[in-house]
Amino acid sequence: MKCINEMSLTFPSKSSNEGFARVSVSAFFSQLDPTVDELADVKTAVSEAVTNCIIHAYKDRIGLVYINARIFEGGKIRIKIRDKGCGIADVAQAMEPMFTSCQGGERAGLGFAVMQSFMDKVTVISRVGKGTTVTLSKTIKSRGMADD
Amino acid sequence: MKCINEMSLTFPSKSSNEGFARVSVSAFFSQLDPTVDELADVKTAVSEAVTNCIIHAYKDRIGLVYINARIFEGGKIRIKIRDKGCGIADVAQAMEPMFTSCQGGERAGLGFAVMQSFMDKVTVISRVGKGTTVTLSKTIKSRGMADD
Amino acid sequence: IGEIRRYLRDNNSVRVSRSMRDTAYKAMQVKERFINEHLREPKIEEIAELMGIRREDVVLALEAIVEPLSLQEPVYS
Ligand SMILES: Nc1ncnc2c1ncn2[C@@H]1O[C@H](COP(=O)(O)OP(=O)(O)O)[C@@H](O)[C@H]1O
Ligand SMILES: Nc1ncnc2c1ncn2[C@@H]1O[C@H](COP(=O)(O)OP(=O)(O)O)[C@@H](O)[C@H]1O
Ligand SMILES: [Mg+2]
Ligand SMILES: [Mg+2]
Repeated sequence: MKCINEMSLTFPSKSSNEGFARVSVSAFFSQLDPTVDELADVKTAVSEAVTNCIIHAYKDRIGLVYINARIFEGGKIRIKIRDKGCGIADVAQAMEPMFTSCQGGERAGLGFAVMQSFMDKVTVISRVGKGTTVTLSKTIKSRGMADD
Repeated sequence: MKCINEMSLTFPSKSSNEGFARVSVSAFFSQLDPTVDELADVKTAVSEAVTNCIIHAYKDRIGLVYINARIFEGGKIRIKIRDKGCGIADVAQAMEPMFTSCQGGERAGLGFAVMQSFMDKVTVISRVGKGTTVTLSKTIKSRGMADD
Repeated sequence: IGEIRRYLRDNNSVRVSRSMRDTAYKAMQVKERFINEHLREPKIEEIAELMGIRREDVVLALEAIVEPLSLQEPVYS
């Protein structure tokens, strides 16, 4: 699978950076000229993954969030969202709809479910104390990329 | 000078990435709550610097462009645009209005002049064969940043 | 039939390029109205509030109506 274009983004896990990260990723993929719905799906999934880094991975501190976004031939896209935070002990459990480690009921536990329903594929690799990498993949049925 | 927020961005020097880089940087600085015009100045300056990496630094090839954007106390912002391209032999001459190394008249030679007029300060460090770093600084007279 | 319907729907979906241009024009209208009412430039946040969208999305949309890239045509000549 040939990578046609790529970008990497790093920022501290401040909540004020969530919107910026989401828009950066959408600006990058908008060169595929996706439909509004396709891009909204990607934005929502990225937003959930970045929010998880901010509120779970770096719970009581600020750490760096790393995003790598790639465009492959045929409109395939892949986004890796990585943190060096607390990690997830049981990934399968974490990905279950309605599971949340947050007390008090302010989180719905639907982040991973949303990512899975809006993207073609979601993989999570995590090590406790080391961090988590979430990989989101999708094919954009676009009119194709502008050449340069 | 205390750095409040920061982001780093890396992408290949394809012309299709120029718009994306510009949006990314402006989305980042939008947390300072600027007006459309204040943000447009920053966008234009960034656009010129990134364009220079694409067309001059990596003239006949694709190389990586590195952007680091920071927000300091008091609304001061600083953007570094770095390449590992051909470098500039005579920086003072390159920065002169109307100077361009491009033949044929399709370039106006006003990129640096535009950066200087839209930003408070522009510094250029370059080594032939090693690359160039352009640093753009400005104070955004905003209502201040949202805390988090 | 499901296939065909999906095909038609996909091909009728609004492209981001078009939708962002619409949002950007709306943002510029909101900006003009704000200036007339308040006699000052609105902050991007204020435009976002009036439009009911997020600040960064205003920034993203404004990109859609930016002047031709300096890359393609020298804008200042
Ligand atoms: N990047 C991460 N680092 C550490 N833990 C995470 C991360 N992402 C998700 N989790 C864990 O997985 C759980 C489920 O995540 P999610 O489905 O997004 O629901 P919610 O965020 O509402 O809790 C979280 O409650 C958290 O325990
Ligand atoms: N990143 C860079 N790498 C190498 N050379 C550069 C770079 N940026 C600018 N230059 C040199 O400086 C000159 C002036 O740049 P500029 O003022 O933007 O005018 P223009 O791009 O229209 O030539 C360019 O013609 C080029 O020779
Ligand atoms: Mg979540
Ligand atoms: Mg130039």
